[in-house]
Formats: sequence, C-alpha cells, structure tokens
Amino acid sequence: MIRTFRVLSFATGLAALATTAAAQETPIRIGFITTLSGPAGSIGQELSDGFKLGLAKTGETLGGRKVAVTFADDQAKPDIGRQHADKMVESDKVDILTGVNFSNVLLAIAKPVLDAGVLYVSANAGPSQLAGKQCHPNFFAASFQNDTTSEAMGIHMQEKQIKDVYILAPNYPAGKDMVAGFKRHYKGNVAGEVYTTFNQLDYSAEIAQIRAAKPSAVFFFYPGGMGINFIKQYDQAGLKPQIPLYTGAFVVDQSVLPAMGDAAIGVRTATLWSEEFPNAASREFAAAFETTYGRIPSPYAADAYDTVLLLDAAIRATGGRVDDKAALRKALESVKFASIRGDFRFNTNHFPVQSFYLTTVEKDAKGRLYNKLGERIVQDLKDSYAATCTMAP
Amino acid sequence: MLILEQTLNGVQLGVMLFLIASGLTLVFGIMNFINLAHGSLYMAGAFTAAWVQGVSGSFLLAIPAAVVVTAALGAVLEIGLFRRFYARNHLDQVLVTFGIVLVANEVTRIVFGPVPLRMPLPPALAGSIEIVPGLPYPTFRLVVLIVGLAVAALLWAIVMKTRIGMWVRAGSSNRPIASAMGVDVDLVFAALFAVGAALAGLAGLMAGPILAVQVGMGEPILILALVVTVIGGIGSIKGAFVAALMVGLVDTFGRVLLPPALGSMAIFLLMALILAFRPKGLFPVHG
Amino acid sequence: MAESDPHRPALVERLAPLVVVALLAAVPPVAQMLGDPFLIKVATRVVVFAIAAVALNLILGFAGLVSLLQAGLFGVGGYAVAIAAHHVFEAEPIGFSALAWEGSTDLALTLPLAAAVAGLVALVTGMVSLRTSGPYFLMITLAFDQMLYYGAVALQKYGGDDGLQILTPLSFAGWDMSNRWRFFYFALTMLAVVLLVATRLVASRFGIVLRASAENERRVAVSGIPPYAHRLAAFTVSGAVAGLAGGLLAAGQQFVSPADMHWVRSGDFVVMAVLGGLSTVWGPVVGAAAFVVLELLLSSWTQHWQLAFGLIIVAVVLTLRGGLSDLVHLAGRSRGAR
Amino acid sequence: MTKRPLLSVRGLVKRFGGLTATNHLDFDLEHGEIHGVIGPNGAGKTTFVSQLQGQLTPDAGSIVLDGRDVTREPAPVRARLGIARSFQITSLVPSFTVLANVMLAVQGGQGHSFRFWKRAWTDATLAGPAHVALATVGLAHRANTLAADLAHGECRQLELAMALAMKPRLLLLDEPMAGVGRQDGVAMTDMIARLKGVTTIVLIEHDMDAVFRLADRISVLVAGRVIRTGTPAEVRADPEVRAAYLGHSH
Repeated sequence: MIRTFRVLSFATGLAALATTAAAQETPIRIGFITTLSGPAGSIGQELSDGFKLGLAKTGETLGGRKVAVTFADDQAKPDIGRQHADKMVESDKVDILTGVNFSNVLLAIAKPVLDAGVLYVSANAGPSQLAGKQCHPNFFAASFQNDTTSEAMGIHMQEKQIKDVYILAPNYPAGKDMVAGFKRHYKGNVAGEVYTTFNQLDYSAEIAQIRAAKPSAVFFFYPGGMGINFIKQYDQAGLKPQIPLYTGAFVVDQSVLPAMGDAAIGVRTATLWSEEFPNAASREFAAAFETTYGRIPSPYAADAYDTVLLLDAAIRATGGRVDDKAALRKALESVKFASIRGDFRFNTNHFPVQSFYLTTVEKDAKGRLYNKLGERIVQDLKDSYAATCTMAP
Repeated sequence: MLILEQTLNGVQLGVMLFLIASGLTLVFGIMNFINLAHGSLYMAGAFTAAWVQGVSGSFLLAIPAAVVVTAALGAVLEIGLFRRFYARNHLDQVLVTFGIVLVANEVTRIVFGPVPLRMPLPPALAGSIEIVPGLPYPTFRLVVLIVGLAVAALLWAIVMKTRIGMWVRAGSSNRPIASAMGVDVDLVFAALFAVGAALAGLAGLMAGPILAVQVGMGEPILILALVVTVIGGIGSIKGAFVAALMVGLVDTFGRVLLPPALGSMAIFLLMALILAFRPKGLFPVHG
Repeated sequence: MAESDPHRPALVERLAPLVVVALLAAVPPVAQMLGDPFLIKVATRVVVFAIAAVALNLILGFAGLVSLLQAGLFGVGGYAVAIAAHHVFEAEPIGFSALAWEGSTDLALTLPLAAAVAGLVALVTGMVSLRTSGPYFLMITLAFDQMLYYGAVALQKYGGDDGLQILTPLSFAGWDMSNRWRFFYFALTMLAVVLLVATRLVASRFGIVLRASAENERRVAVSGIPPYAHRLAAFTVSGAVAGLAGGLLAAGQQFVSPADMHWVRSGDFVVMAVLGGLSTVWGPVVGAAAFVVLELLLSSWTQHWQLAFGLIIVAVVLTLRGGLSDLVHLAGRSRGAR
Repeated sequence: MTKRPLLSVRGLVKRFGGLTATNHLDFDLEHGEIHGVIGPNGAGKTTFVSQLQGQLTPDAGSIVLDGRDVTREPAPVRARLGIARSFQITSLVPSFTVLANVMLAVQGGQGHSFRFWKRAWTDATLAGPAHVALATVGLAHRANTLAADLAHGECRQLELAMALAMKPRLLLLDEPMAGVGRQDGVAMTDMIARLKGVTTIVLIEHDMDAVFRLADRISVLVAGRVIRTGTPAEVRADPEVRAAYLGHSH
C-alpha cells in the first residue's frame, strides 16, 4: 500500500513537471502495450516501471522532444493486443509502439502496425519469425532474440563439458525455440527432453523422472509462475544439491526471486543483464529503480529502460524528427548510446548483437537474493536467423 | 520404484485436489450453489498465510490466520451477496461469482502488489524423508497427504454421523424441511459456507509452499476442483475423494506416459468419458 | 383481442433488431466524419462477436443450456479459414495426391467450410454432452472446449500457441475483402441474415419445442417429442454459426490464435448474451457491443479495469434480470420466453 | 370377444429400493372403454400409470399396446403410438400461453417438429386443432392467458385439452378431479362422459361417485396388484373389495 502510494506520488510529481516544462510543441506519441492483468501482470508491471523510469531520467523527453505515452493492457490475449495496436496506430496516431512481452501477441500485431509505417521497437519479446523470414525495416528489437539466451547457456554447458543434460520446457513455441537454441550449441548427451503443459502447477511427476534418469545437470525454461512452482518443488524434492539447475534469462530474475526464496539459490543463468552489472549507466539505473519502486529491478525492467535510452539517442540523431521514418530507421541502425548492457549494436535484421554472462543466485549482505555476476560466456552473440532476413519492406 | 514414486505423487496431487474440491462440493451439495469464487478464497488463504508468515516469521501462526480469515471472508460474501442467489438459476450464480473472481484478483493486486509472494517452509518441513530405502520424498508433501486424508476422514464422519450430514446425503437444500427440524437456516447456511471457505483457505495454505503465491492462482486450480466435483457427482464427498484420486493419478501418469499435447488433455478426456456414461457423475446425490 | 395477441411479437420487439442493425450500419460514415477509421474495426469486432453471441443464445436463452464450448467452435471456424489461406500462401496442397486441395482464399468457399467443420464438431460433442444436464453440461462443454484449445496449441504446423497469420489477401467470389468498409458491410449482412434466421427459428415449431424443453422437459417428452434430438439440432446449428463468426474474425484480423478458443472466451460469450438479455434474439448484439466497447475502454483507462468490469457484472446480475434489452422491454410488453 | 384388447399388461413389477410398488400386476383394456382404477393411498396407482406412459421403466413384466410390445420404449415413442397422459401434479409450460401449451401437444401428435422457418403461431394446422381441444374442455376464453396465471381447476382442464389435442388412442387420466371444486368437478365429469366411445381412457380417481358413474369397468388396486376387475355393479358388490378398500375409506 505504502509502496503504491510512493510510486503514485512520484508519478504525479513527474507529470506536474512535464506539464509546466512546456507544451508548445506536439509531443512524440508512444504506445506501450503489455500484460498488466492476470498472473503475467507482474511482467508488464516490470516493463512499464522500467520504461517510466527511463523517461524520468530523460525528463519525459526523447531527443529533446516531449513525449506522451499511452499504456494499454493486452491481457496476454493476441486479439486484445491487436485491438489496442489498431487503436493506437489509427486513433491515437502513435509514432512508435513498444512494450509487448508475449511473442504470440507481438506476432498478432506486428504486420498491420509495421505495414502502416509505424516503428515497433521491442523492449522484450523477440520471436524468431521477426528475426528471420518476416523481418521488417520498421521492426527493431532493443531487447534480444528469444533463442539467444538459451543459446548462450548451450555454449556455456558445452564449454564446461557437462554431459547428460536433462531438458524441460513448456509445450509452446517459445519453449520449443529455447530448447532448439540450446541444442544448437550444446552437443553433449541429452538425457531427456520433456515438454510440459503451459502453466502447469505440479511437477512432481517430472521431478521423479529426473531423479530416476540421474543426469549430471538440468536445463529448464520456465518463465513466471511456472518457474516458481518448478524451483520450489525441485528444491523440496532434495535434488538441487545433486543435480544443478541451468536456465536462460528471465527465469530467476527479480520479478520472481523473492517468491522463490532460498529454493532458487545456486541456479545458474545465462543473461544479457544482471542487477550487478558494473558499468555506470547500469549502477545508476539499479539504484534509481530501487529508490523509486522499493525492489531490485529485473532484466525486463532493464531492457525497457534501455529502450528509452536507445530511442532518446536515435531521435537526438535525427534532430528530434520522428515523421521521417527513413531517417529514424537509419539513426536507429547506427545508434550509439550508453547502454546499461555495456556494448550494444544492431545486426542486419535489427536484432541486437550483444554479450551474455553467467550469473548464480546468491544472498546479499541484507539477506536478499540476487544474481551474482560471473564470467562472460560469449561476446557479441548474433542470433541465428539474420541470414534468412532479406529486409524487404 | 519409479512406479511407486509416481503413484505416490499421483495420490498426493489427488489429495491436494480433494482439499480444494471438498469445500466446493459441500456448498454445491447443500445450498445448490455454484461458487466460482472458491478459487479466490483459495487465493485469499495462500496470500493471508504468506503475509502472516512474512510479518511474523512463523509458519505455525499462518495456519490459523489463513483458515480464520477465509472463513470470515466466506461468511461476509454469503451474508452480503450470495444468499440472494440460492433461489436463482445456476447461470446467475456462475455470473455473480465470476464477477467476484475479477474483483478479488484486482483487489489482491492492489493490496499486495504485482510480484508473487514468498512462502518458505520451516526447516523441519523443508527437507525430505526416506520413506523406503533409496526413495526420499518431500516432507511437506507427506504433511499435505496426511492433512488431506484427515480432512477426508473428518468430513466423512460429519456426513455419516451428524444431522448436517443427513442433509448432505439427501442432497437437499430443502429449506422447509430444515426449518421443520427447528434450525435457523440462514445461520446454518452462512456457517456452512464459512466452513467451505475455510477448506479453500486451508488448501491455499497447503499449496502456498509448493506453488507460486500470485494473483490469478485460483483459476487453474478452480477448474481442476470443478472437474473433480463433477466427476465425483456434485455434492458427494465420497465422490469428490474418489474423483480427486483418479484425476491425480491420471494427470501424473498421463504427463509421464503420453505425448505432451495428449497429456494436457488427459483429465478432460477422463471427465468427458465418465460423464458420457454416467451423466451425473460417479456417485450421484440428487435423484 | 387482435391487438393484444401475445403470440405475435410487439412492435418494439419487431423493430429492435432493425434499429440495432441500422445503428451498426451507420458506424462507417460516422467514423469517416470523425476521421477515426479505427471505429470501423471496433464495429466489425462487435458484429463478429454478436453473431457468435446470437448463436450461443439460441441454446442458452431459448433452450436453457449453458455451454462453454462456443469459443472452441468459434476457433475451429477461424482455423478453417486461416489454414485454407495458409496453404495457398505456402503453395502446399492439403492432403495426398488424388485428394489434394490447394487451399483457398475465397471466403465464398472457406466460410461455409468453417461453418460445416464447426457444425460437425458441435454435432459430435453435442451427442455426448447433451446426455448430461445442468452443471454437468456446463462442465462437459468446458472439457471439450479445453480439448479443442490444447489441440490448437499442439498444432505446431500451424503455429501452435503463436497462432496462425493470414498473409494472403482474402476475397469473396472475386471481391477483394481487405477493404475495411466492404468487409464490415459483408459481416453486417451476415449478422442480419443470422438475426432473421434466428427470429424465425425461435418462433417455429422447432423453437417452441426448444423453449418448452428448457422449462418442462417431461411435458415435451409425453407430448411425443424427444427433447434430445431437438437440442442436438440446435446445438449443431449454433455451433455452425459460431464457426462462421470465427471464420469472419480470422478473416477480419488476418490471424487466428488458440487464445480465441480458451474457455474464458466462452465465458465472455455467455456474459455478452446475459448482458444483452437472454429472452430476445437481438439482445446479445447489444451485449456484444457493450462488452467489446467496455473491454477496450476500461483496459486503456486503468490497469485495474477488471475490478470495474467485475463490479459491472455483479451489478447487472443483481438488478437487470433480462439484461440490457430489459430497458427496451420496459417500453414494450414483457414477453415470457424465460 | 375375438378382438384382442387395446392394452395388455402381464406380470408387471416395479421396485423402489425395498418397496415393491407394482407387484406382478395383470391388466387388460378393451377398445373404447373407460376403465377406472381405484385403490387406497399408496396402492401404486400413479406408479402403474407412469409405467404405461413410459415415464418409468418396469423391472419385470410386459406391456403390449395393440399387439406391439412397448415395455422398453421411451415416453416420446409411446406418445407417438397414441398414449397420452394428464398428470396428477400439474405439468405445464408456465411461461407459455394456454394456446401455446395445447399447440405443443398438437405438434407432438402430428409427428416430428423439425420445421425451422414457418411461424408456429400463425400455422392453422397447429392453431386449429388446439382451439378445438380448448373448446372441448371449455377453456377457449383463456387461450391468451399465461399458463402460470391459471387457477387450479383451469390447469386440470388445460391438462385434459393437451391430452386430447394429441388425438390419443389411449388417454391416461391421473386424478383429473383432484383439488377441483365441486362445481368444476361436475363439469369435468360431464366432459369425460362426452369422451365415452371417442377415446379409450384409463381413469385414476379418488372421487368414487365420478368413477362409478363414468367407468365401464373398474379395476381395484391393492398393494401393487389388481385384486378384482369388473363392472361398477360387480365391484361394488364384491365382498373382498369392500373389505380391502371401501370399508376402510373415510
């Protein structure tokens, strides 16, 4: 309650600042569609909080121009997301759209939005279709391509010569993509490959199978509530000390770590950002986020924040112009900014070329769980779909 | 050994489902009232327990808190709203309780924030016990199993031995008869609804350490509980128990043995099959 | 006597569907005037959902059967249209050599196909479901809906959970249907036809049997009429029309996704019908309009829109027993189909 | 008589848990007769009628209608074969008008109802016979009233009209006089008397005066079996009947 109030007062304070600062020019219009209700609502909250914090840093401007953001809840349903996208493009006449966290929602809105000449700059979802065959000049992913986080873990486990890996993922396209990405670089023996029902509650049956299979490690991909369920149950089954857990980004981040508790200690992640990143921009972000919202940020919030910084730099390069889409595209393609992820650039398919790091869940001095930063797994990882992207409009 | 462990997993899941379904079928059987908000009461139990444990640090304190708070919530809902719907058709009941589900989810989000809550186990329950040599089993899951069986036994005793049980067995919501027995029906119904709510709260408490304590956690479990209730025969405690074990086992073995797409359908397939041959469930109460 | 014959619908009753369709028909020109073409898309969505809700109300309001299968059948229709178009786009025929079909982007062919496939699914599931009644019927239709949902998620070839996009332009007997105005009036025509057919249906001998069975099944049986067969026929017709609506939705938004088939979407259809009023054929159109507009407005205004939505549902169930169409009935005579 | 009976029942048994409601019952019905069935409360009269009509399925025995074994046929099939029933407890469609209720019955008598387009209310082949049936029972003036708004006596009349509207070969009347006032009772008796020779009727009734006045033959049911069948005079004179039934009534 108190926390909510503090956020509110902060937001209204900003709004007051924005209105006094001058409204002589038309603002840049941005549409932010994300999941704010239902169990995945915490993801949308992280994304929008990160985005708002980014705008707070830039003083509610992008490239020196005022910004007006419209938020909407897609309810994790593709057709609802599509409605909001249509409304924002046609009624609100937004210049740039962002925010979607589910691949199926993004795929439903991408084509009409991009064909209408609006730029989509993803702060989260990065489905393989849009990185490959369906790539589009107006589409940019400031976040990542879905497969790359598990590809990075595949590289790591291959390097460490870990044999007999047991693989678990939900039975939906992102889950399959994650496993495919992992196996693209991991060449050791796969002791088992199990796809579970999306949003499954009980994992005791799968855990019993793992115990019987005696693998040397488990690679799993369970974002959101599924991860909480799995990790709690895996820990209670007493398997964690014997068979360590490995995963890709967005599974044991700060949006779920408090709920997982000590059960998550020791889980290893391949990630593009962690709360411990040492660069100045990242430190500034992590501190500001904690002061504002009273919790440690997750990579969701980080990518959303970084998206603001990226847009700010690109629009500054065009001299504040967003109506000339060709110029804006050029500016984005060659954008230079102080990313909280350190090095950042776009590949030919408008997806990032970025480094991945190993993190391990540990407890900090205050007794809070965090992802302790380890070695860099891979530098400048490119996704594996860029080759099939022809970038025909 | 693996089959033994999976059977135990199935039974344990079944008992967990029974905990949730028992309150639902009780209310359904006596008041003839479909309560979709049962899942919200389950969520309330889990959130209350997690919050009390977070503040006090005591799991033991969380137990009475969850049960009492959900019972009180149940009584408030019954007296304030639901009792007007006993005489209405099932569709109206489904709609009004669905409305309450939406309200409950948003109120919970406003009060507790969007991030799922933490509910660790006390050290004594956190580990696992070797039930047979070479087969460790999580201690807390055994506790859930025991509590579930105890609740089943207690409900069975009430149904078979008491006057309230007579109504349940008769499957009647017959106010005139109840009044003729010299009972303050309004009071008894409110109390029974509170008991059903407390059972949901207890289930939420038991689920908290195993599952994510988050907004919307009630809906998937509500669907499972409804499946159990319907397979067993609406209003039948015995039916709910048998059906819960069936669903638990079919789900567990379905996930292990069937391809994923079919595994996720297994319990719905089971329900469709049973209802095709027994249109009123395994142990029909009404007529 | 003649002017108060309760067997003939009152004037308001006969005019209401015409007014509803006329109001919808006025949306595109108004949107043009306001310079907001998005309104046409909203209206298209209203029309498509209205078709499915009117179809649902045949079995819900008139036959008294609460089905949660409607979204599944809706989705089946959507997938029929999308898959036929997908095969044209991929230039990959469906089936083997002699039975191969290259797919189609002609709605004159694929919409009837959508209705036929959905009707067939409704027939098969109805044969089993209609053996049960009351809450059991509710739950068994929910089970079938979830089976269809998981079935669609498992369709890896057609995108699984990501859904299936229609990347080729669709036509209707040679007319390009990507024109927004044309597609809207096309869908509206479908709605008008469905309303007309449904109005005749509920007043026919068949309709009398349906409505009587909802109230007194025994009486119908001793009159020598088997309620089961009539319910099955109604369930199948309703399913076929839902499939048609699903096909229209897929064609209009150029994609289909398993999310359209989830049981919660079935619940939405029930809410639309109840919101509009169960006792009239046209009520669900009003309900669909209210639902679509509320959902859009509330979820852009506030993050906690479901709180408001939940309270609205509770309030409607508490106060307006006949849904929004009650407001019209207050002006006319209350007819007691329920 | 060389003609076989319209209805022939042999060895009928129906049990509810431990209670045997129908106990090896034999029963014959001649064409065109009004056959009264009397017996003390709980003798199993309504259970018997329910089995004739198909609402209940017997545990043993056979029911043969005009040479056809209908023991296992469900109610709608028997209705189409010409068995109609009025209920002891009123069974109407309350939100339908009186006319609509009768039209439903007419529809049943005319075979299938899979007609989707034509408006039933304006269909003369439905409304015509319905109006005739209503006139027969004297309810024509209430045609446009909702069934829910009828007085109790009028409900019984409507029940009868609905049964008649099906043009039955066999009409089962389950206590048509129950709860009806003196005046209406007389009117109802006259009405049934007019049906004599038109339809074969099985009449279950507590009102002894009415039964003895109307019936051609009477069967006495005690504890689920027929203890005596005969003309009113024979039944009235039978000492066993007097002992088992008449002596104990009132």
